[in-house]
Amino acid sequence: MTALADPMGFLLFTKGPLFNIAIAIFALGLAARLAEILLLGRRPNFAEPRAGEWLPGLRTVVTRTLPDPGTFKRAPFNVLTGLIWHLGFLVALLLFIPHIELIKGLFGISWPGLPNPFVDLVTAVTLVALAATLVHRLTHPVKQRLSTIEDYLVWAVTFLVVLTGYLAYNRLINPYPLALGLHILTAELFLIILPFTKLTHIFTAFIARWYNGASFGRRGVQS
Amino acid sequence: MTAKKHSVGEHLRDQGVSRRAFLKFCTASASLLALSPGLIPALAAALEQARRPSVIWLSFQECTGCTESLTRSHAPTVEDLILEMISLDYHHTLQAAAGEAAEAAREQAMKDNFGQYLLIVDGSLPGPDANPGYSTIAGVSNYAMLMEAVEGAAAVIAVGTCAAFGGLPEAAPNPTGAVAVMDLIKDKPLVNVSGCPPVPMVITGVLAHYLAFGRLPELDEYHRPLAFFGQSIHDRCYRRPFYDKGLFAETFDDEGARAGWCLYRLGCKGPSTYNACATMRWNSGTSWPIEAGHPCLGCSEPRFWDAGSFYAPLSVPTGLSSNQVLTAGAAGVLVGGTVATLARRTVETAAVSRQPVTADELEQTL
Amino acid sequence: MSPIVNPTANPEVTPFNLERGLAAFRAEIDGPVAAFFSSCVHCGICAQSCPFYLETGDPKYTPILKLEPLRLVWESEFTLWGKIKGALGLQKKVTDAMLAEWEELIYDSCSMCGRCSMVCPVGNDIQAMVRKSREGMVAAGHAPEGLAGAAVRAVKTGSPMGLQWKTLQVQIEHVQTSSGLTVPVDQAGVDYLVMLSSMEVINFPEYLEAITKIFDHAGVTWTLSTQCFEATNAGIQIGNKDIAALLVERVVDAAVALGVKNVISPECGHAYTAIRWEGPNLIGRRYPFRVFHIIEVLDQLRAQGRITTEGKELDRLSLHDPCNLARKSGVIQQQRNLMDLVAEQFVELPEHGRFQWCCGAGGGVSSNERAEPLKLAAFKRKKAQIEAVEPERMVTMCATCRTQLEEGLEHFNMDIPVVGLTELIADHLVDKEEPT
Amino acid sequence: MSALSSIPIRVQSMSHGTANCGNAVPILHEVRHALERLIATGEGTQIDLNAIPFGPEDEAHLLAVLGVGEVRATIDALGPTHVQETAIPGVWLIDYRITEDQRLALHLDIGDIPEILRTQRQDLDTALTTLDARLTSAKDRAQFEY
Amino acid sequence: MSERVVVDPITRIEGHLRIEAEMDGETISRAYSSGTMVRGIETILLGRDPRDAWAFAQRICGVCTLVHGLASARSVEDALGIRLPPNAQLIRNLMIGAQYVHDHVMHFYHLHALDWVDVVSALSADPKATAELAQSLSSWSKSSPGYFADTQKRLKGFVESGQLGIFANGYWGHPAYKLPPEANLMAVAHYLEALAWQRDAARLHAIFGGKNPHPNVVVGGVASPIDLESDSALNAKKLAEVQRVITAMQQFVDQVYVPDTLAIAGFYKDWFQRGEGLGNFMCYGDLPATGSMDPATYLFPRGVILNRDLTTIHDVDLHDAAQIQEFVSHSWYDYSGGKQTGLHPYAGQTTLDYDGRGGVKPPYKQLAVDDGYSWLKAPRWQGHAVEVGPLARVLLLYAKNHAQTRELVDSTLSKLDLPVSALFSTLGRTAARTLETKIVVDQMQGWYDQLIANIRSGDISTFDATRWDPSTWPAEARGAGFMEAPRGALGHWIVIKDGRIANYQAVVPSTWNAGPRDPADQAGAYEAALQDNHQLADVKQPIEILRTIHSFDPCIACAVHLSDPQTGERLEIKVT
Repeated sequence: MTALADPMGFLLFTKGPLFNIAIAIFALGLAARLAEILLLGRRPNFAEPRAGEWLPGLRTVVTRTLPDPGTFKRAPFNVLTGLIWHLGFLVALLLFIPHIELIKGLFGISWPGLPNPFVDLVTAVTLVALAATLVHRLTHPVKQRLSTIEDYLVWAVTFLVVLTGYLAYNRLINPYPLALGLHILTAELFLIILPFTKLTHIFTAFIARWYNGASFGRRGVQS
Repeated sequence: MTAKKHSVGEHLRDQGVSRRAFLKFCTASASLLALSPGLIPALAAALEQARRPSVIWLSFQECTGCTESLTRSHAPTVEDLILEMISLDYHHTLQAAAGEAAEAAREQAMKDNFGQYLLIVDGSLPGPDANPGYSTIAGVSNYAMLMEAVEGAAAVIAVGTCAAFGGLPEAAPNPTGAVAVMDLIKDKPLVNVSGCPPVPMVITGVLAHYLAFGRLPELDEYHRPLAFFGQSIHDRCYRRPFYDKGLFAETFDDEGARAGWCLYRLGCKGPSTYNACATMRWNSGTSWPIEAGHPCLGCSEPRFWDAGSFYAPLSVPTGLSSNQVLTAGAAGVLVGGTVATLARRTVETAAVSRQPVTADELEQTL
Repeated sequence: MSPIVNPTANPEVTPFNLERGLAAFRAEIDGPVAAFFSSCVHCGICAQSCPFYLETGDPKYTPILKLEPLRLVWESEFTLWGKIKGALGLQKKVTDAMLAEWEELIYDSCSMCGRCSMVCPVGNDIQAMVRKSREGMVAAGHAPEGLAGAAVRAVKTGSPMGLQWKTLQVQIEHVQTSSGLTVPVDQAGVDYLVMLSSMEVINFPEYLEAITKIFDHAGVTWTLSTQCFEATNAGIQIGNKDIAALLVERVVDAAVALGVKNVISPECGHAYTAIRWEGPNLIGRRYPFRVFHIIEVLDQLRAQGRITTEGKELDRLSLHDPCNLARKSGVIQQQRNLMDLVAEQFVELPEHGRFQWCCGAGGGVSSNERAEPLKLAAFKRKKAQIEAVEPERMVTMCATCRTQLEEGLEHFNMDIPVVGLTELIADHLVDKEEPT
Repeated sequence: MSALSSIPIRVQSMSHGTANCGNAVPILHEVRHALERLIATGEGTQIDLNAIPFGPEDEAHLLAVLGVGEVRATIDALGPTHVQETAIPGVWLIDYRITEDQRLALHLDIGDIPEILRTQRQDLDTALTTLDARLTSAKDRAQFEY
Repeated sequence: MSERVVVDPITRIEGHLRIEAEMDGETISRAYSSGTMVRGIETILLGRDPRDAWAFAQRICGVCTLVHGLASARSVEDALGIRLPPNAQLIRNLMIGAQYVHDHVMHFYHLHALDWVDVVSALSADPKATAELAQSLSSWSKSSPGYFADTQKRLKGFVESGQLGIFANGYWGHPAYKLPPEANLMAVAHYLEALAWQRDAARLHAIFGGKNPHPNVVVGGVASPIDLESDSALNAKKLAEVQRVITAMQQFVDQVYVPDTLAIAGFYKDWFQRGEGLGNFMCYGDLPATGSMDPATYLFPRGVILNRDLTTIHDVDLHDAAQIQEFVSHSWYDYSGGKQTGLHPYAGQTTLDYDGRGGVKPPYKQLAVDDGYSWLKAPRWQGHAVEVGPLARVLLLYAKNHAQTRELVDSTLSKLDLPVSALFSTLGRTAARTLETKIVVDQMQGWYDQLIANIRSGDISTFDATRWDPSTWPAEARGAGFMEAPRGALGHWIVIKDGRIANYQAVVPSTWNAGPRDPADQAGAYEAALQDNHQLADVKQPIEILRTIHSFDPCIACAVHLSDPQTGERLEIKVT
C-alpha cells in the first residue's frame, strides 16, 4: 500500500495501528525515562535550610520560561526564536480544536480552543521561527559545537510535524487524507523518538526546573 | 415486433421530445459534468449520434440503496431520459422477468452486445477464496457471474461504496471475505461511483458522460470521476466559515447546532471525504446530511466503516481507548521501574566501589 | 584543543586511574543529574552566562559541554536507551584521554559561580554538576596540581597556604595593640566561634581588627579556636568529599569543644558554602550549632540596633556580590542594608545579587596557577561591569574576590581601590563611652 | 486514459452557502469582452454561472449591474426555462429549471438570440405532420360536438 | 422426486431470493424459500460504539432505508433508558410515515404491478377509453386522452426500438394477465408518474435526515435542530416544504394509488382466494403518540392473532426469552447448543456454516431442502410461525375496531363484493398495504400539526443529550428496539458491555415471512402461502409464484443473519 495510491488506507493506518504502536513506544519510553529519573531520588540533606523547597521549586518551574533581562540582551535572537516557536507549538498543539478533540478522545478531558485562522497564523510564525533556530544552530559557534546529529533529527521531525499540520490545514497537500496522514505520521515519529531524544525535555524540564528551584530555594535564592 | 434500432436523437424525437428540450438536457448535462458551455453543441451532436448502449446491472452483496438512489435522480430523471438513453437489459430490482427468463435476458444481452455493453455492479462480492455459497444468484456464485459478465463489457462501473471499495460487508472482520470489484477486475476501464449510496446525479452523470463521449471521465486515484469527487465535502461546505472561525456545535440541538456551526466536534468526516453532496445536495437539491444537522459519515471513502466512530472527530485515533492509553502508561511505569531499580543498584554499587581519596594519595601526584 | 596532561599523573605511579574515576562519577549520579541531562536541548544559553566563554569567545567553554564525561557515564550506565545504544555499539565511552582533555574545562575555566544554573531554560544546575564532575576527576587523577597541593597542605598543616597558628598569633597581638581590645581565644560558651581564612590572615589582617571592634561595640561574646581557625575547604575546591569532610570535621570538633552555639564562617565565599551547605552532608549529620557569614551576623546586629554608626563614605561606592555568598547562599539584601549604613553614594553594578558576574577567581581557579590567564580573561566581565558605573571604590566581602579584584584592576591599570564591607562598618562605629 | 486529458473538465460549483464569492465583477468584465467579440465578429458566448463559485450576493450584484431589458420569454420544455434580456442588449440571462422548479443551470448568453429561444429546424420538420394530425383530431371533435 | 420449479432470481424485490417449488401436477405441493446472500452485519457490529450501530444496521436495507436505523437507535435508547423529546418522536413518526407511503407506492407500481399489468397489451389500448376509465376512478388531473396518447406513443417508441431493457423477457401475453388494454395503459402511465412522485416524497427524509436513501438517525432524538429563524435548522421554509410533501403524498394516495389498487383487484378476484397460508399474524406495534414508547399510545397495536381468530389477541413481550426464538434447523448456521434449539435474540448466535449445514457448492441446480437451504433463520413466536406486515397490521386494527380501518376495509370489500375472509389471501395482502398507506398518510397531517403546535408553544427540543457520553452508561445494558417496518414487525436486540456492542441481533420482517422451515417442519409464511392453492399455468413462466411472493414485498438483504465464519465466537476489538 502506498500513501499516494491509497491515501485513505494510509490515513487509517496512521490513525489506527501506527498510532497504537507510537503511543505504546511513547508511553513505555517516557515512563521508563521518568522512572529512571525520579526513582534515583536525592540523598538526604542535613544542612539547615533557609527556606522550603516546594514553593521555590514550583516558582522556578514557571519563571524559567522567560529569560533574565541580561541573558535576553546578550542572546535576543536565540531567546526570541526559541520562545516564539515553543509558544507557537504549544498554541497549535493545545488550542487547535482538532487537537483538543484528540486529547478528549484519549483522556476524556478538554478545554476551549482558539479560532482556527489564529492558530493558522501562529503555525506559520512557528515555522518561520523554527527555520530561524536552524539557521542559528548552523551558524552560532556555541550551537555548532553543541549540536549533534540528534539535534538536527529532532529539529527536522519537529519542523515536519508543524509543516505537515500547516499544509494539511491549508489543504496544500491533496488529497486531504494523505495530508492528514502525513501530519499524523510525523506526529507519531515525534512521539516515538520523544523518550529517546532531547525531546524528553518536554516532560523532564519541569522536573529539572523543580530540582533547580528547590536546591536554590533551600538556600534562600530565587532561581 | 420489429427491431429497428434508433439513435438516441431519433429516439427522443420519436417520443415527441422537442429539440429545445433536448438542447436543455444537453445544457443541464454539460453543467452537471462541469463542461464548458462551448461544448454543449458537441455534446448535443454526440448524443444525437449515440446508440442506446446496453447496460447490465449486477447486484451482489448490496442493500438496494444504490438502485433506490438512482431512482431519485432528478436531472436527468431516471424515467424521462437515462432509462431511455441506455438499454437496461438486466437489473434485479427493476426488471419484469424473473428466474430463468431474467437470466436468459442477461445472457442474450451479453451475446448481442459483446464487447459493447456497460457493466454496472452494486454490492461487494465474496472473493475467489471465500465460500462461494455466501452469495449466489440462480445458483451461480457472484464471483463466477461477475467474471463471466465482465468478459464482454466495454467498461465497468462500480456503483456504491460496497462495489467500489468493499463497503460494509468488507468492514472488520469481513465475515464473508467480501472484496471490491476493482480488486478483481484489472483489465477493463473501471469507474468507481462511491457513496453509501452515491449521489444519484453522479451515477447518471457518469452514464451521460459515457454516452456522450464513449469514454469514461477523468478519474482520481480511487478511479472516481474527478468532476464529482475532486473536492472534499469540507472544501465546499457552507458551514466551512464556522470551522474557520472556530465555532462548533457540541451536541445536536444546542445553540451552535441551531445556528449551523461546524459539526467537526460531533465527528464530521467532511474534511477527508471527497464527494459532491455539498454542491449537488440530495433529493432534487432539498438538503444534504450536514445541512440536516448530522455530521458527514465519510461514506464515499474506502474503509469508512472502520475509520473510527462516526461521532469521534477526525483527529481522534481509531484504535485506542483512554483505558488502553493508561494501561500503556502503567506498563511504561513498570518498565521504567525496572530500569530505575537497575540504575539505583548501579548507584549503590558505585557508592560502595568508590574508593575514598586521601591526602597522601593526592600528595603522590605532586 | 591540546590536552593538558598532568606530567606526574602517571597511572603507574599514582594511585588514581580511570576506573576509580568512573566509580566516583557513578556515585555522584542522582535524580537531579538524570533530570538535568534528560532535559538539555543544546540551546547554548548557558554559554551566554559564562565569563570564560564570553571573554574568550571559545565555544569549548560552553558550561554544559564541561559536563560531557559525567553525562556519558549517566547515559551509558543509567539509561535504558544508553544501554540499548551500548548493546548496539553506538554508545561513546569515557576514556582517560577524554578526562585529561576535560581537566582544563572542569577546573581552569570554571569558577563554579553558578550563573549558568540561574539561566538554563530547562533548569539545569550546571554548577552543581561541575562540582560532582570534580569528584570523578580527582579519583581519576586529573585534578590540577595547584589544587592538589592546597588540599594536601590543608589536610596536613591545617591551612591550604600552610599557615600556622603562630602566624595568626602575631596578627592577634597586632590587633590587640592597635585597637586596645582583647581578641578572645578558646573561650568556651561564647556566642560565636569565628573562623578565618588563611588569605584573610595574610592579606587582610584589618578584617580581624574590624570584627574585634564591631563585636566589642555590639557587646557580642566570641572567640577564636586554636584547635581550628581555618574554615576554607580545599576539598571542596578540588572536588573531593573525603578531604572536604575531613576539613569540615575539624571545624565541627573545634566548635563542639568550645560549646558554642554559632559559628561564623570567614568572609571567604567558598568557605561559607563549604560549612554552611555542604558540611553537614559531607559528615553525614546535622551540626549542634548554626553557621553564619559575618555579613549575616552584622546585619542581624544592625537590625537589633546593636550597631551604631556615624558619618558616611562620601565617594561613589559599588558592590561586588561574591558568588558563593549571594547567588549560592542567598545573602544578598544583608550587604545592601549594611552599605546603606555607611555609604552616601552607593551604586549597584548593572547585574548584581543573584545575577551578579563572577570575578573569575572562585572554584579553585585562583589556587590553580596555570589558570592565571583564564582567570584574568574572565575578570574582564567584572571589569566591564565596573566600567559601566565608574565607582571610585569597590566594596566586597570575600577575601578571594577582593584579591582578584585588586589584582585584576591593577592589571588593567584601573585605579579603583577595593575595601572590605566589614572594615567599612568598623570604621564608622560610634566610639564607645570610655568606662568611667 | 490519456485521451481524456483533451476533455476540459472543471469541477462544478454550486456554492450556495457562500453568499459572496467576489466573482460578479470578473464575470462582468468577461461579458464586456464577449460583447466586443459579438460586435466585431458576430460570435456569441455562453457563460455557465454554475461553473465558478457564484453565490446569491454575486448574482444580485451581477443582475443589478446588468439590469432588466425588454424581452422576456419562458420555454416549457422539461420544465420551465426563463429567458430574460438584460438592459444591455445582446446580453441574455437564461435560467434552466426542472418541473420541480429546481435550478438546473444558469447561463449568461451573449448573442443576437439565445439558441434555445430560436425555433429549431428539427422541430420545424415535424411541425407540418403535427398540425395535420391536430386538424384531423379537431375535425373529429367537431363531429363529436355537433 | 416430483418436478421442482426453481425461480432464482426472484426479481423486483430487495435482495436475493430463491424459490423452489415441488409440484403435484399443476399445483404446488411444497415450496421452499431461500435467501442466497449473506454479509455478516451482526458480526461486523460486535465491538463497535452502540451510537454508531444505526448506520451499520441501516445498511441492512436501502429500500426500507429508515427503519433499521431507527430500530437500532431504539434498541440503544431502550438499553440506556433514553426518553425522546416529543418533537423527536413526532419527527420520527413523520419519517416513518413517509417511509410507509413512499415504500408502499413504489412497491405497488415498480415491484408488484408488472405481475398484474401487461405492458405490451397497453400498446393496443385506446387512449380515449383509457382517459374515461381513469376519470371514472378519480379526479386525478393527469387523465386526458392526450396524456395517455403521449404515454402510449412513448411506450411504442420504446418497444419499437427493439431494446426492451428491463421489460425484456417479461411474461407478456401470459393467460394470467387479465386487465383490459386500457387499464394496462393507465397503469403504465402511473408506473412512470409514480417514479416522479416518489422523488418528491423522498424529500421529507432529506429535510429531516439529510438524504434518502439512508437518511441520518441519531441515538437520543433527531439530528436536525429546530429554529424557525436559522438557515441551518428546521425553519419555517423547511416545515412548509414538509407540509407540501405531505399534501402531495396524500393526493397521490387518494387519487391514484387507492383507486388503481381497487381497479386492478377487481379484475383478479380469484387472487383473493389463495396465497395466505399460515393464518397466524403478529405486530409489535408502532407510531407512538407521545415521547414515550408506551404501547397504549401506538397507532398500530401490538399483538398476535392465531388461526385467523380475530376475537383473541395475544400479547407480545420482546424481552421474554420464551416468546421470540430463532431456529436454524434449515439454515446455513450452526448453534453451539445444536441445530434443534431455539435462541432468543439476546442470546442469539450467528455462525455461518454453509458447507457443514447442507449448502450445495455453486453452481447448483437445486438446494438440499432436507438440510439447510437458506441464509435466513426461522423465527417463531411461542413456537408458532407467524406472518408479519401490512395484512397483520390491518387485521389487528380491524380486530381492535379501529374506526377508519373498519370503514376502509368494509367499503373495499363491499365494492369488490368480497367477504372478510378474502383478506386472508395474496391480494388481501396487497389491498391491506394500500389501505394502511391511506391510514398512515392521513395520520401524518396530525403529527405535523402537533409538531407545529409544540414549536409554537416554545418547545424546540429535539435531542436528549443526557446519555450521549459513554461515561454515563452502565457497565452492562441490553435493550430491544422494535418497529413496524413497512414489511412488518422488526426487532433489533443489543447487548452493551463497557460501552461497546457485545451482541447484536436483528429479527426482521422478511425473516418472519421468508424464513425456512423450523425443526418441527413448520413452513415459513412465503412457503405456506405458495402451498396455499397455487396452480402454475406454465412452469416456464411461473408468474403465479411472483404474485404471491411479491404480495409480501420481500426484503431479503434485511432478513439474512451474519457472523464470524471461522469460530462463531464474539470478536473483541484487538489492540495491535
